[in-house]
Amino acid sequence: MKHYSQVAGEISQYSDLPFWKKAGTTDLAYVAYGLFVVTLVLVSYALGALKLLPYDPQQISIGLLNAPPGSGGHLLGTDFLGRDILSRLIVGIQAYFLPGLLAIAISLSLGTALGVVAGYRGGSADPLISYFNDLVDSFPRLVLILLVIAAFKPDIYYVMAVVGVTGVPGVASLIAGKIRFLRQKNFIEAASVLGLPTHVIILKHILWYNCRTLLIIGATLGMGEAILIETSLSYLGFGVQEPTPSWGNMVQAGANYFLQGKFWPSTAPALAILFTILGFHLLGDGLNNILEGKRNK
Amino acid sequence: MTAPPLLKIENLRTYFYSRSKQAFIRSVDGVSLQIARGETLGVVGESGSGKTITALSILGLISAGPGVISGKIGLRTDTIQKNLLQDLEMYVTLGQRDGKIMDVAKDEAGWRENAERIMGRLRGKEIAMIFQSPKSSLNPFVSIGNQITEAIRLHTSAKDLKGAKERAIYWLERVKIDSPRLRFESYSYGLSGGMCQRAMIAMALSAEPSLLIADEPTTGLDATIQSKIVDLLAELKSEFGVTTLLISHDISVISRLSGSVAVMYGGTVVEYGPARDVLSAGFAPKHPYTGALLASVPSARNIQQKAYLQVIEGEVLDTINLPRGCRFYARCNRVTEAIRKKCAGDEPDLREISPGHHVRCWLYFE
Amino acid sequence: MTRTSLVVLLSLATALTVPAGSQAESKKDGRSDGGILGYGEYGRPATLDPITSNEMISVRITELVFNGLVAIDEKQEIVPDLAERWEASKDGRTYAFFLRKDVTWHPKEGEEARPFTADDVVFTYNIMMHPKTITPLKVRYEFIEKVEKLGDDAVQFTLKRPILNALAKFSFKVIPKHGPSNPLYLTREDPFVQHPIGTGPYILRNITADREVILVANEKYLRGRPHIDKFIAKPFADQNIMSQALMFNAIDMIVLVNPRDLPEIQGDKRFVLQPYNALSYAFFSYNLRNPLLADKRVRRAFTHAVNREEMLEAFFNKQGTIISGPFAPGSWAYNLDVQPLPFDPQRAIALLNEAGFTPGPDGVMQKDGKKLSLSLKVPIEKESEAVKRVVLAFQNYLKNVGVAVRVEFKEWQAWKADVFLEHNFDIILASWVFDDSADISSLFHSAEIGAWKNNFGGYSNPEVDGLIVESKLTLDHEKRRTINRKLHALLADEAPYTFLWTLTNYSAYHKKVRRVAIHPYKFFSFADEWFVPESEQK
Amino acid sequence: MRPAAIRPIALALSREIALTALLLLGVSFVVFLILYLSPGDPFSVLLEGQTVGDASRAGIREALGAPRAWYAQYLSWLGNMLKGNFGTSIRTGLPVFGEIVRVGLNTLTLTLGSLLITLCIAVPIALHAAVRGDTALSWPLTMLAYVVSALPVFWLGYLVIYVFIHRFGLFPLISGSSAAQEHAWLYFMVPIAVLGIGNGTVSEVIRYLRDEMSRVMAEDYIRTARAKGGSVWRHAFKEGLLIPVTEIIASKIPFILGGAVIVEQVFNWPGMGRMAWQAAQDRDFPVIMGIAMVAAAFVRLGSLLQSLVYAAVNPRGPQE
Repeated sequence: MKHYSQVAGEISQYSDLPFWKKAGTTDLAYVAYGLFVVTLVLVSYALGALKLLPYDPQQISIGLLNAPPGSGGHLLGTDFLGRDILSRLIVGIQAYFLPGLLAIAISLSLGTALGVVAGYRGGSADPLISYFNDLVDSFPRLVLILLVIAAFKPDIYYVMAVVGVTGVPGVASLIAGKIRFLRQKNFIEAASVLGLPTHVIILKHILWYNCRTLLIIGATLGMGEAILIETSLSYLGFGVQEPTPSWGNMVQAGANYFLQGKFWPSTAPALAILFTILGFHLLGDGLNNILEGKRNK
Repeated sequence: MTAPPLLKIENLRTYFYSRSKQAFIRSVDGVSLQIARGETLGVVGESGSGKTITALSILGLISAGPGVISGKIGLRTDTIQKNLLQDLEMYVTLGQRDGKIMDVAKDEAGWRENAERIMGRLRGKEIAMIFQSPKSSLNPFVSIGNQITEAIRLHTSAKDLKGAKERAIYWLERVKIDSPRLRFESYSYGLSGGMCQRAMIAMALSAEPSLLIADEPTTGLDATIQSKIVDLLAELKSEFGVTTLLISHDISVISRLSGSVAVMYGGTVVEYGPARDVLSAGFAPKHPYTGALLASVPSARNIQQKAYLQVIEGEVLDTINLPRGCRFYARCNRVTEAIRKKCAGDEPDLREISPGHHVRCWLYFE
Repeated sequence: MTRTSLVVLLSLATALTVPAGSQAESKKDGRSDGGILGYGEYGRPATLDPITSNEMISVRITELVFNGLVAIDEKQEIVPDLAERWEASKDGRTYAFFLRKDVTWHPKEGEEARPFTADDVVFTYNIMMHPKTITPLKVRYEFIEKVEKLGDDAVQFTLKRPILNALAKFSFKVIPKHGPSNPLYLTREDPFVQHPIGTGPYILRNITADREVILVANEKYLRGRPHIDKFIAKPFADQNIMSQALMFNAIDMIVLVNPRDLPEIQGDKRFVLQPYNALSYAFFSYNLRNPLLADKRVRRAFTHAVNREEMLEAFFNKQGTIISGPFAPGSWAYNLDVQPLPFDPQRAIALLNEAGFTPGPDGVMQKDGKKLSLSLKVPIEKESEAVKRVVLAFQNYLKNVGVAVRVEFKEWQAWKADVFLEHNFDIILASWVFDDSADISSLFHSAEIGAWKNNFGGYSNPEVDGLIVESKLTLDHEKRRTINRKLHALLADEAPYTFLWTLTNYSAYHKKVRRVAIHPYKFFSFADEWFVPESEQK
Repeated sequence: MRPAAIRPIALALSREIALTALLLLGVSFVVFLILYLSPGDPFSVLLEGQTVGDASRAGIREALGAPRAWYAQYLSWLGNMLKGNFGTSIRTGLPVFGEIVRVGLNTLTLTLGSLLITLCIAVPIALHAAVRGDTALSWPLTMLAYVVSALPVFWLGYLVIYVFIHRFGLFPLISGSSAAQEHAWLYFMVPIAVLGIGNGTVSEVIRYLRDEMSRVMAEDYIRTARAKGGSVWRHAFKEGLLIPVTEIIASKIPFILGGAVIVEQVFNWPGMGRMAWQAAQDRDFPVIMGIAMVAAAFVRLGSLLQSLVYAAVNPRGPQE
């Protein structure tokens, strides 16, 4: 049973409701959750930066290895060196914060540039772009990252740089596709007929009006991906290196005791990863639906 | 008109809901029409007057909510007599405030299910439809021949592929597509708009429907093609005598093809009657809106009389905000002081002022 | 710690010869034949011949497939193997070996088994020493001048100079003349390295897609047919899964159990945990090129600052012993009178002060403005949380005495380049694995300083050099022992390393396998005696 | 197939092949360059754990007759490759090509299998959501998909092993290929399922398919199809499902290949990812290069499929 009802008898011509009133409740829920996660991330980042932590995340206590939650006042227990998991979780986000942003920045900026060239100039540039895409796609990313790490050093920034670069094609093709779509709808021609300078058309009318949702979503997904990649690398030993905590290397270190029935050391960070990434995905989804006005038609 | 009409629409309401304004868009607001067998009813009106929505409502193709919420659509062909909205009202409950519907609760799943049960057997077979923008209305991934063949195999006795193909080619011929065997294989993107529309017509007629709904069949085609399509329709009509509901904003097309005409404005029928009465440019009594429409069309007579074309003042009514009184009041240029209060005050109903000729205007009521 | 182990292959023996008694076709010990033993290895074998192979996994497999002229038994004594007896000349420069006549090579499929002859021995030596053959063995046999054939069943080796316990060195594995496709030298491209032919208790049947090595009993083995029908070496890429595989009977044995899995296996009645004393130890090595570390007192201070007992207990369930010096414990050269430096932070701080360091404002010790902050380089390896634990604990201990340590993890090859080539490090954590030897010359002799040499710390001390050379030259076992004890004491005092511990290696296997004796280094030396009772051979 | 469709397909095919050739060249070069930049001589793996000086180290190359200069190495490799000879592994001395084919098949099974699983999960949910919107059925499923695709894949692997094998013993835990247990195939299903669920793309795939399908559902020609009483699905199939799915397959293969590197190690799956990993650590460049080639070809296969389907389906030919 779906319910529609009109409140006012007279509706003013011009005033529209603000977007959050138009939006579907699920979308709002998504976005709310997403924003909650984001704030949580920011807060824990701040806490970590300000050293407002229950324990010193580096404090080793050899007498208390892999202690279960609650023991010795450690809310989430301790890890394989007796360090407080909660504190390390809070600090752990820092491992992704800037590197993740770096990855996103690279993939979005380069990707957008390439995409615009491909979509706008079309023709000549297109094969080059797709060639670059396939080039990046054509080798298992993890192995590529390993080689790069070996060539330079196991530093999360190098890793994320690679992640960013390998993320470029995806973004590029998204943008290019969007622009081609606009072309088909003769949007761009119309704009240029109006005598708008190219950069205005590209920046304002194409990127801002028509691609911002794509970019936002790209960004949110990118952050999630950065975390997952670092985690996979950690399993192979090449993630963020001890003693710096990252959720990835925490899961990895804990997982070594998982099959012996000691869950907490890996479960806590694994769940942190889960809920965070979920948050990013839902945020992207919700924003997409709201800004693109899906479900309303 | 003694024979019972083929299609009898009574008090049809189709609403949409604007989330951003939290209000109903009353696209079709109590429309009643009927078409006698073999007749062509022309529905004329500015865009946004609800013509197309009426047509889609008949076929049950309204997907957005709430959609059709009340009314009767009686169809009576050789094979079936039934109300297409048969006991669907049970899925809808309406809440009114001072004569306006302000609340709609609709079990859309249930409605869809039942409507599909009824319409499933009728669409294409009893009622066929051709749309404006024929290019996009044809499946770009299937050759037009195959699309027509599909319709034939679905609805006619020709079930075997070869027979159906032959039939399709025959129809392509009938709609004057040259070298039909060749065209059979071609895709919509390779054809001109006119060609596509011909193909659409062929596809619609190939199932030999009892009722053909032509929704702005000529819109968006260039003038020469338009007249060709109109000629084609006229010819096919005289040949097969298929009952047609012709929707257009172009009075010349309407007057060319239809026996009777309904003029729609703001989701209602404001005038309805035989074409000769409604469209005669003389001073036969008619609705000011019709008058205005006619005046805005370059017809032979206007030109002879060197009369100026008049534009209709004001904007098309948006069906979100309905005035209390006559919907056309705001733009009407024939309001007399005598009736001004009425016009502004309450809405007139559709009255028969001469046999078969109905008008919705206070001018003609004493 | 598989990867961090730097293997030093040198050799020793207790010189006692036992006359050979040749044996019959099948063992007459009444123990039942049959059964299969699948064992798990962490990693995959590269080559399976005794010459090019340089990983423990391969060494273990070659031990099953090949024999040497002589063998070393469970009591560390030299016993006949392919040679049934031998004669050494008075001056100790020539050794003549008289070979068994009843030995045949594993048959190639569809071929007659060929007899083992003196030619094979000569061939093996020549191919081993050929410049184009890349083998860890070469350095071990440079003391040999030449080898001659004295007939089909006798060979004679001539040494450049007499050396102590030369006999034991003739335990190198002999490969057949008809084996390698290239008669001059052996490369890894040679099919032989993947399908070796030996004289050993087990015949290599085939290698599966996953590089599982399947070995079957050699009916004609010179010590009689081995009891267990089939050995299967199964490679794993994840140690957690390997121990799960043992738990779920997917394999019957794990050669080397990860310390973290010991408790679980210990608790399980189905399995036997068998310790074997590997001749290996772990250590922190200091780069003496760094002036801060050149001072002996600083190094001793570090050693005092580290609580090795605590680490051993917490991280390795006490499965090992703290060591004091450079020799592998359990080897005759180890000096038990030298005690490991005790855990004593006060002492450490005192020593640092003595060396001129004073606590700075940030709590870090410094000497005339120079901070005592050092880099500790560690190679990255999968599932190496044991290493991480030790390293981070070390960092923690030193922090407590005011020493700042930066832990730097590096990819394995990069780490090796840093340590062995660039010498670009302050401290490293590593461990030496000895085969059965007490020769540490390559670790501390000043001549061993340089690119890709083992004295990467750059330790140079004429006294030590002298002792090393002396011990090398002496031909008397007792004399050499005393020299080595001196050496041990000296290096313990000098502390070029912080000697940590030698871990007890544990092998876990299903208790259906009986009479399991394990060679600390080659592991499978006595596998032909293992057996599975009839009743449990499912 | 209609003769009309043959030509565009042939066109697409030739185009793809040319592109692939170019691509393989590029990939090989890039990979080789990075390899060259990373420290560690590939041949030092032969000396692993030995006490030999610099001299004999340097000697090895001569011993093996390997060229010194990196470009010489690359060119000689390229030359041999064009002759169909991928060289032999430095570590094991085995011919690279044979090895890769052997393990490549396993990886192929793993990758395609898990891709299939991903689609089996995603397609129904997406279609349902596209046609009916968020319903009591589709919404929780979507959420579930989102949740699992946000889990670290190796942890998911451990979880599965613990719960299904360790706790309830639903699957046999066997290792490698010589395991002769019954229901062995069940174990081989586990990694495929894990990778299929945990490769982190399920949610993305669902979103994409859903949006595409609902976009198509709003097209005029679908309305026409309904108006003539034809099957909406039949008309929406090509543009709404077939093309997007092939696009997904094409674009996700590299991603899942990456995931295979992990899963193959967790589940002891004898595959290419594991081999690549080992080789990368040994700087075993013939193997790495070989794998790069095969992987690239594999990826191209995806996009080949895509453009073939597109050419076959869309009369306008590959380019829009």
